[in-house]
Amino acid sequence: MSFLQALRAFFREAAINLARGWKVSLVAVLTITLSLFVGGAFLLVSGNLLASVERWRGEMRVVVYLQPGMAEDRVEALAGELRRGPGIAGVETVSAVAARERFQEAFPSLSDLVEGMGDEPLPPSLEVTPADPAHRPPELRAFLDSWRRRPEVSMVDDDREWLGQLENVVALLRAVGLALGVGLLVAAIFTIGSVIRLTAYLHSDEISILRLVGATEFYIRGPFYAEGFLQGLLGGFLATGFLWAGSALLHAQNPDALLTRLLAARFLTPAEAAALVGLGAGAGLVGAIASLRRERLTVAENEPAAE
Amino acid sequence: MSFLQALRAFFREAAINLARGWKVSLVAVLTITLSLFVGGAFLLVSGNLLASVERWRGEMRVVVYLQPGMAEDRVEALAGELRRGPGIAGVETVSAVAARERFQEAFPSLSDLVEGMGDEPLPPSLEVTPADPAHRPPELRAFLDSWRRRPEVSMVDDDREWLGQLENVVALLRAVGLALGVGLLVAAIFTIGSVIRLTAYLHSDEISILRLVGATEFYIRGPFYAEGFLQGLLGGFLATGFLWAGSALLHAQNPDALLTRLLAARFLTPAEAAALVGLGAGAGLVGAIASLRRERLTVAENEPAAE
Amino acid sequence: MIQFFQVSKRYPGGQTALDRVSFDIARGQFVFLTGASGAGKTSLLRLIFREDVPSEGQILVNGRNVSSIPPQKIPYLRRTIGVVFQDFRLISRKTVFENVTYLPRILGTDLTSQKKLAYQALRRVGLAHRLNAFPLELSGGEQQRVAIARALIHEPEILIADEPTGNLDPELSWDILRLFLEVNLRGTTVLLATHDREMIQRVGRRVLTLDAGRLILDQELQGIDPPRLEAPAEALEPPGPPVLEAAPEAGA
Amino acid sequence: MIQFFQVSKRYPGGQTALDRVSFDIARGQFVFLTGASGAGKTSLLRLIFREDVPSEGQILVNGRNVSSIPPQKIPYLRRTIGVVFQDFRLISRKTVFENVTYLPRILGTDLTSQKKLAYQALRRVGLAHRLNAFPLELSGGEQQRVAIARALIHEPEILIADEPTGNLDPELSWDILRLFLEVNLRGTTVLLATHDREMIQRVGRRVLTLDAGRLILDQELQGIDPPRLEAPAEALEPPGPPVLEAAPEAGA
Ligand SMILES: Nc1ncnc2c1ncn2[C@@H]1O[C@H](COP(=O)(O)OP(=O)(O)OP(=O)(O)O)[C@@H](O)[C@H]1O
Ligand SMILES: Nc1ncnc2c1ncn2[C@@H]1O[C@H](COP(=O)(O)OP(=O)(O)OP(=O)(O)O)[C@@H](O)[C@H]1O
Ligand SMILES: [Mg+2]
Ligand SMILES: [Mg+2]
Repeated sequence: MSFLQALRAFFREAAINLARGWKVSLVAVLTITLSLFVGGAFLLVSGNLLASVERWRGEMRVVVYLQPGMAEDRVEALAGELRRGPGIAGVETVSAVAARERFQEAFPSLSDLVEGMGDEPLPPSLEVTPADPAHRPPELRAFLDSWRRRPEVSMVDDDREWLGQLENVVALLRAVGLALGVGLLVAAIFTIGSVIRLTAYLHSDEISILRLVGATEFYIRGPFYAEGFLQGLLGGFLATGFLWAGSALLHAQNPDALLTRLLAARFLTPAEAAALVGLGAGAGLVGAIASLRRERLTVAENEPAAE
Repeated sequence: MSFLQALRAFFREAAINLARGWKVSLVAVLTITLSLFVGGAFLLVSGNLLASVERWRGEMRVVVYLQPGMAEDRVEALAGELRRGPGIAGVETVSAVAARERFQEAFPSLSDLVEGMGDEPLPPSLEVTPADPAHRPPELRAFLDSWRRRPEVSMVDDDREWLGQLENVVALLRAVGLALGVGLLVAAIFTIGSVIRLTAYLHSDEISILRLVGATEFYIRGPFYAEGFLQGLLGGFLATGFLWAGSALLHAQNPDALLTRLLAARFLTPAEAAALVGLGAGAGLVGAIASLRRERLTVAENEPAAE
Repeated sequence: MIQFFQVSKRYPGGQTALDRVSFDIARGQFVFLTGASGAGKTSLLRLIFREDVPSEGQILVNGRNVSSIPPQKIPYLRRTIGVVFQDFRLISRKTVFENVTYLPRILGTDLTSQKKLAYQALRRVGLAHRLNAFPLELSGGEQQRVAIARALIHEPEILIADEPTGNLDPELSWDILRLFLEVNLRGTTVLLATHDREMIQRVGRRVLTLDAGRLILDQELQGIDPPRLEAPAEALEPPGPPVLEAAPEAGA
Repeated sequence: MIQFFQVSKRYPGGQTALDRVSFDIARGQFVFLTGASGAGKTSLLRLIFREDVPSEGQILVNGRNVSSIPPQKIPYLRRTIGVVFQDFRLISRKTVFENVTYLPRILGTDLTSQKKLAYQALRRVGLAHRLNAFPLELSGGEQQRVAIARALIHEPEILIADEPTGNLDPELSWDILRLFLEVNLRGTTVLLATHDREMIQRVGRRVLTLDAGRLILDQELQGIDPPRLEAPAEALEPPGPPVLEAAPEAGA
């Protein structure tokens, strides 16, 4: 029998077994679905978050807060001085009034407090856009540090610091997701293995006859490997489908919400989706192979015990 | 055979089946463990949150913010006036200086801003403790509303409003947890049912002999019911154990963290733990009963098909 | 004890296994049931302990109509009938001891009594020393004898044996037959399906012969009297060169 | 073709099934294997197609030492041997057609050829009309004939049949025997375990007799020559009142 013929026969046999024992197979398929779904969801969310971080990195600025009550022209002069610094692409001035308005927008409950005071309570500031948002060349850092020490400056705030922290959070998220996904995947492999071993047990009479009639190991194991592969494949498809549905739901419910933008801006690329499905199929195959080590099938042949 | 004798025989038989087919049973047990764990965790967390809410309710205050720059004695006079209002247990004054210090503590990054200004930027306030923290009698509400309109007052802030929102969040959490737990429980019942049906299938030859030799339905089904019960019971114990371990871990890692105080202040009471275990056992029994409706066993007796 | 009134059995596949069969077996009788492969012997026996129901006709066992008996009464009917199945139906996961003691276990007999009963039953078929073996560790004939021991563990009111000596050598067959005759002497009604004409001839007794589902002969044989079953003519001829044509279509 | 050199087989449980058995079966021979229940017939046959390995001694099949054959070669050995198992080993989930066509399927035969082969093999045992039935829908004798058809589907080099007529009536047994003789005439070496002394007497040929694992007799019978097997003395006596003592311990 040719290899291709055999493969076709294996998959037909496996499909029949799956259809007959679908209730047990369902458990295995759903376990692998869950594991890939969780893994995929974390991947997707952290991927989207990372993309946001990347986007923000482009918008990242250094803010130089000046002393409150500083005159407009002095502010402009300082801005001009800053603009000439090394590695700086641009500088924008934010007046004290603009600062107060921003503050009131950010903390509406404290709005009244700031309003009631006579002077503008918040200082004007200068927003510096570095030429290369991702990196701070040493000259720029030294330059900013020198500004930190100037009396006109109350504080220099560098976005990069909290963005670094956000990146840490995303990395953590990704690690947790990966760990969870891998843990669940192992559970899924185990479950698929159980189901395959069970199918083999239920078919031990037939396996025994096949052996006695002269079937090769390859021929005997083929259908079981195919069954594991199919279960994993199905789980991969389901997981991808659920991910897609979840993402679509988020978009449909509140297309403009921060959450949607953060978590679901982008769905898996076809290549990533294919990798997920492939991972499922591979896991199924591994489960099948692991569950049918040589001893197992031999035991099933002669012995009454192993259940 | 007496009923008790029969019960003992059933459980012995079930224990043997579980031990022999532990790999398949494990899947069922872990499913029910997961469902009870998730349900129990949500219950525990929301219970602890509710307890916190209850505690905060006792500490809940109404804060009356006055105009900035108001003189100390005027503030004291207003406090005295407030104290005489209906349903008010006590009033504490917070000076402008104290308010600034609190603000600086809460927003350290904005600390410099508030510091640099000449006047105290934040207003003094009066913290009102209602006599009954849980309820606002109408007189008190009317009284507070009248204060809202006074010129000396810039804002009246009532904790109760956000606490109400927190309560909504907790209720939502509890609902989500319950839904998830119930959903998973149904899945667990389904899985246990599958495993039982499978065991029945693997034993169909024996069931058939038992029937032909004159065993009653009760005698034939007993071991399977016992098996479902045992699987559920085991799942319940495991779930309770994992919950306890999770809670203990949180306590051990950071005993004073807000998270620990919020989520794990209190573990399940013995009665609640027993209920969780009982729920598991009940679910197992239901799964077993559902999977062995009359038709099923009869089919297994004569027919080759059902797998 | 066992009465068949115009009983027919047709299977869903369209096979007619029994065709208007009527007979009456009195309590304490010893009856052989014979006929070609596929004649309907097993189908007939299965109706008696209600493993199956007839398509037509009535069956009375011990005065009870077994096809109209309520389901919850079936177990109690079956407990009075010992059955040796043609395919043994031993459970390969269970030891010989566990296999023969199903009925005592159901009845709640304690372990000591179970062991005594099992030992006695197995001794009668010459297998007391294999109490703890598993069926797959036994030879075909030994498995058959375990099946016989299971049917005899409680002296049943009716003993139904379907080809109980198909895997036994002539000496053992004869021993088993003696065992059945002995059980019969103590009051058990015995109905025994067999292809072994020699055995029927030697024992005599009543013989029911089925052919393609119809009861074609109901005779009473006397001890070693020459049986009146048609002897296969060619069976007495020398084998000579084997005939090269295929076997004729037999059965249904 | 099949050579045994001082072969012993002891099972883990301590049962000695074969005890220093030696014989040599030439290509094309037709050999009966007989002996009491538990004498070791099935154990001997299982060694030939390596379902089991001997505890001691060497076995050559077709010049190959079957106990030292590498595992991946075993399937190719087995494909040349047709086996009728004592317990049939039909798969109840599969139809008769599927049950008999395992070997062609393994060999990758297309469906049309499979159908042709199955039809031919089943026609030879008189069951061509039950191609689509499931084993549990067949009588005991019909199942046995399906097992025979499976062993014969590709004309094997060696045919091993373990009690192939235990569930068949004398006429059918004779037909099946004729079938085996016919297959033998076309070159297949046949080794047939049976309890049926009448059959052995009629056919003659070579007879190996086992007793408690030892080969006690290796004779060549001629056609209808009177067999020299010890006939059971009491078997010829009238049955009389059944003896009330238990059957003697037989087997091992
Ligand atoms: N469950 C079934 N479904 C369909 N047909 C069946 C079923 N059981 C038996 N038959 C058919 O009914 C007929 C009688 O079968 P039965 O088993 O009663 O024969 P038998 O006399 O016991 O034969 P044997 O001596 O070979 O055991 C046969 O043709 C058989 O194929
Ligand atoms: N797997 C096994 N484990 C232990 N003992 C076994 C095993 N198989 C067979 N035996 C024992 O070995 C002896 C020979 O068995 P075998 O099956 O070869 O006998 P047989 O001649 O085929 O008998 P029968 O005519 O009853 O089929 C018997 O006593 C049997 O109990
Ligand atoms: Mg029959
Ligand atoms: Mg044998």
